Amino acid sequence: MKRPPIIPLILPFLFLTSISSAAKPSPLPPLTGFTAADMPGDAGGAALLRWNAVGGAAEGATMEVYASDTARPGWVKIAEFPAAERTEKDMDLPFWAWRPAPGRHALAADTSSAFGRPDEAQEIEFKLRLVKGGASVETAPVKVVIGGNWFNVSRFNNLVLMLTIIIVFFWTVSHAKRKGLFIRRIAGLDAIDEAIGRATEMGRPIYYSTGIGPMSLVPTIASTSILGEVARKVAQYDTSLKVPHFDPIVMTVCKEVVKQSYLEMERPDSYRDDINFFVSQDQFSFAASVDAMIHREKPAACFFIGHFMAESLLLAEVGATTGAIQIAGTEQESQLPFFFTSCDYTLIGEELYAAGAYLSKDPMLMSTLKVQDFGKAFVMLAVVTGSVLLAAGAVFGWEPLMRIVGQLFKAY
Amino acid sequence: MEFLGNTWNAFAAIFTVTPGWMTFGGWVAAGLTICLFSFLYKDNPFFKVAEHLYLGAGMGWLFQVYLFQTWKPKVFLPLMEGQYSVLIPTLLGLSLVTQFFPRISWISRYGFTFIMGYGSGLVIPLTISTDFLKQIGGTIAPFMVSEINSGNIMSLLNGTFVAFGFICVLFYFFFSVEHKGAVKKASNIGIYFLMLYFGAAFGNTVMGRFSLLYGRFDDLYKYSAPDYFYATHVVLGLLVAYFILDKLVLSRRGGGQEAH
Amino acid sequence: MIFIKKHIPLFICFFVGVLTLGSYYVPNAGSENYIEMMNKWENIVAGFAFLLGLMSLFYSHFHKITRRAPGWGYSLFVYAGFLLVVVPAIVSNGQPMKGPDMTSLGWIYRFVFTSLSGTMFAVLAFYIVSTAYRAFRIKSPQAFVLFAAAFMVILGRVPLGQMMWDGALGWTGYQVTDVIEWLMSVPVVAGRRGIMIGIAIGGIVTALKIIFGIERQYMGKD
Amino acid sequence: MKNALEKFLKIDRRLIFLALTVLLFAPIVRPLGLPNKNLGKDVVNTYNYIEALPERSFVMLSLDYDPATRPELHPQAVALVKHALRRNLRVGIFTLNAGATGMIEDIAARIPKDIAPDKVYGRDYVIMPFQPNPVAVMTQLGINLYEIYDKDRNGNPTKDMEVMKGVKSVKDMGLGICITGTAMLDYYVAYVADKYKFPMAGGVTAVSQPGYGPYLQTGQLKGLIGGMKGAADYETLINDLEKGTSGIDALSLAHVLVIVLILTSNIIMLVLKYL
Repeated sequence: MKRPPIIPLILPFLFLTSISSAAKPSPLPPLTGFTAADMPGDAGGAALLRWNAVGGAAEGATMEVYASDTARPGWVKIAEFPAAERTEKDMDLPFWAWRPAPGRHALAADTSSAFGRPDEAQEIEFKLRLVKGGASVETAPVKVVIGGNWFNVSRFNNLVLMLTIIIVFFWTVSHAKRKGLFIRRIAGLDAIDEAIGRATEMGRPIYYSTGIGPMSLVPTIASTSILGEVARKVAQYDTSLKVPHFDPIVMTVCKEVVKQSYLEMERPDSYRDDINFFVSQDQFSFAASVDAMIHREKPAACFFIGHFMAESLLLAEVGATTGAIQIAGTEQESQLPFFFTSCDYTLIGEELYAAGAYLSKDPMLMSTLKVQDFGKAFVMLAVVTGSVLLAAGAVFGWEPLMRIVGQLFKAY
Repeated sequence: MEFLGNTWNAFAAIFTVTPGWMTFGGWVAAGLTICLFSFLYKDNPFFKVAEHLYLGAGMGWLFQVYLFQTWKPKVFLPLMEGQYSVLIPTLLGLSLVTQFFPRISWISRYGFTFIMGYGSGLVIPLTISTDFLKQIGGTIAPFMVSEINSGNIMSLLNGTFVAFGFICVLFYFFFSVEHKGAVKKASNIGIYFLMLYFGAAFGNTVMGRFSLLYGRFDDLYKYSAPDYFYATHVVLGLLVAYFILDKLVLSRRGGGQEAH
Repeated sequence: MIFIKKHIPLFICFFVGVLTLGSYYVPNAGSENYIEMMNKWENIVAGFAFLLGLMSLFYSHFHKITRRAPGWGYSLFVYAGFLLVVVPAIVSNGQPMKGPDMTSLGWIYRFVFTSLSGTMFAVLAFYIVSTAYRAFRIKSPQAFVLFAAAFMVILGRVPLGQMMWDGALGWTGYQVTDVIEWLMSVPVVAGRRGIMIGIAIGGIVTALKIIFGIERQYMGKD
Repeated sequence: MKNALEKFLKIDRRLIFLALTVLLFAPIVRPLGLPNKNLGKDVVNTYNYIEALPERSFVMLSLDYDPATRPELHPQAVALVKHALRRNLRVGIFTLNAGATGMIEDIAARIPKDIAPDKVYGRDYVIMPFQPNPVAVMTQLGINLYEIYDKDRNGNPTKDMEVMKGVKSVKDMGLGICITGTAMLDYYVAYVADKYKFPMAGGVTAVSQPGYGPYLQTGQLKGLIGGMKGAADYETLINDLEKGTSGIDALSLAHVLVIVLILTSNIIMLVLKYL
């Protein structure tokens, strides 16, 4: 590392504007308005340096930044860049944390790789050096105490949004528990009724699979509520229902759900314990066995609702070839195309959760769905107003407006 | 002691990979691959054996990676060097295992809450910035055109299209209002955007799955070479023979059941 | 006892969660040191989470064998497969290569593990083709749009498809890749982003529930 | 006629399997040799980004794929390592997927053989051991990576290696690329790229490729290599054709088969419906 000659301190004061102190006369203009301060919103180890632009002299010139730890004297070059760059406008900070002045440059000078970043504050000296061809000018050194800060102001928009989500969340939870919340009926539920009706007419069984997810997954939970609804209809029309299972725990839960539905419909005599049965804990063996059953029994309707992975392909195909009405639903985006093309109705992602919440009225499912709706409403509003304001700002040349809107939706 | 050392060396010598082993490897690989593919004809014992081997071998591989690349350098060696602070996360980690013993399974909660609390704390602000703020910012960014020229007209048009589609899709997934009138129209448009997405995903999935199959076929082709003594051909032939025999035996017994 | 069994774990979750959450907004040295320590510790804790998967696999197959459940014989192969990897691994000290030579672990990886795990998912290619023929039904305008997008992508990704496009529609001046690029960067972005927002907020809500101890399923039953 | 068509529609699927086998195996035995044209925009962006990096910049390559996705992702990884080393960049290979260690070993064995024989381990590239907790590792990568990666995969201390000179966190690196068949790239975008303003690109399977559109549009990802087509494109760009290019060539017939099958069955359906 090249070390410039140590220059005696002329003005050992903080934040003092310095004058050019080049030893020999040079064609370069003096560097003015040089200040140093602690970099706000960081973990320490960086200072905010600002200086005045040098105008035309910046062309082809390089700016070098030197730092020295007052505890261990000796200058170290910590940054080097074309002199025209790093204007105050280029600083990547939002308007609520940074007000750029015209004709000024700024740099967040990071000294941590040169001097490390101790936990306590450190006193560092900085100086700038403008180099062009063989000539150079320097500022007088400026001392500053730098350290960590308690709040990263540029992440303020993120914080506000997070607090809003927390408030909305608790509000919806309490509302859902006290009064219940409104959720519209999902069109897919009508399709379910229709499918069960047809199965009754044809006198053939109905297959329902909750997928291969464990009980802890939301799609599995939603699927068991939908199974409850299906079982109620089945009990009412006295159709036969078959629920093959992948996970023994999910099976236990589903047995309870189906039994409850038969009781509610006052058909406990029609309930049989073998409606729910265990097939296999192996993805492909499960799919192959269920395929074989569907192929043999030619059910009138198949429901594949829950968490499905690669077996979606195998299941949906066989149902389609036997001519069953098929209703599917999963949160797995990669499986949705297969379901959509081979099933009569598909619940896409959140629709599945909504259907589960609509049927079960469970306050926790409801509140999650409500916070999601709140977020979507916020996004819609933000996109519409944001794009209108930006376009207006662009057309009428209101630069500050564009800056404000742009920075509001930026992450720092 | 010397005897033990010698025995170990003799044992380890069995595991030296010779050129003969490399040829045999071709047979093993071709055999396992074809056993798994035999599921396409129908479910059969060879498939089941290979599938269970896969489960075990996969766990075995993970186990040895964890053993040599995590537990040894991150737990065992620091403890040997006297860094006892490693004990805290180690005990928390081991507490997870108590889950399998119902009477003391509550101990595992200490480990789980330690992981879940940390993970949840990290993910919240990052999701807000990555999947929320930046997505809004990205959607409105194309509207920031200071001067209109042919280049940014396209980006403005596409940007409008993205924003419009985005909002329509959000309407489709909006459950707090009934889908009537304008909302219904918007959500009906939204579903077409979703279909374009799923269609593109379907097309790409076709390429992805075929690529995987290509990889296996490429290996099978390699093992069908004379250097490997036609491993692929022989294994395939044997399996076909099995299925023919199986069918003959079944039909003599009065017909079996085909999977489909 | 309920205090030790339930309240302290929930408090750990809340305490760690809030501190970690705060570390995103608080940049100072204390917060950075905290998150550094947590990163190191969590990395080690997660190293043991793997044992859960291992034990549950072993446990369920052990169960099958002892109960002589149908197909229990296959379960023996799970253990065989495990030993098939672990014994060579210990002999070769976890090194798949020793200089330019392959060790027995490397051999197992290349010929056993790679072929098994590669083939498990390659099988799906066959089902895609049969689904394409026997179940892909263009029965609604939506399904047609899905098909149109899929058609473009399937065709445009391979050289033969590009040649066919050039032959039939080359006069338009548009390459099939241009169409795919537009599809991927405009409608797909809109569709995917719409799904993404819901998932993102769902994730945030779940994380909040965990921190505040509302969601406790991962802790198991009382 | 109607009966025959219906029967044809319900043809045994094993015949279709056979058709695919033939159409995919034939080009492996005898390649079609069609040129791979029309390079993807996101692949070219990745290539250009690496081309624009100053010499000796540090590139973090997180290889997080296992043998299940090898045919798609391994050619991508090999092409990227080739490009980076030949451009005289420093390469750090990381992994957060335990299944990937064997694939990395394969690359490590190939570097002195045919990828870049003049490059020296420890000076030009380094291979880090597997770490089990992705989010913890990613968070630490932005602060001080030596707290977790104090040793390389052979147990040698990393801090004094020449390849790691001046690299303390992702802020000192030129680019990060994550190649994965799982959601690891999503984690990298949120936990590293956005949080620490670190330029990242990705290599993913074709299945997950469309899902990254939003991140590409916002610039959260600088580039993306998707599936075998992406690998073939990259091989074309660095002018070193390998498995990706021969693979995409071999897929040609099978892709056309899928389209023909969908169209045939739907035309039969239409005929059955209206005749």
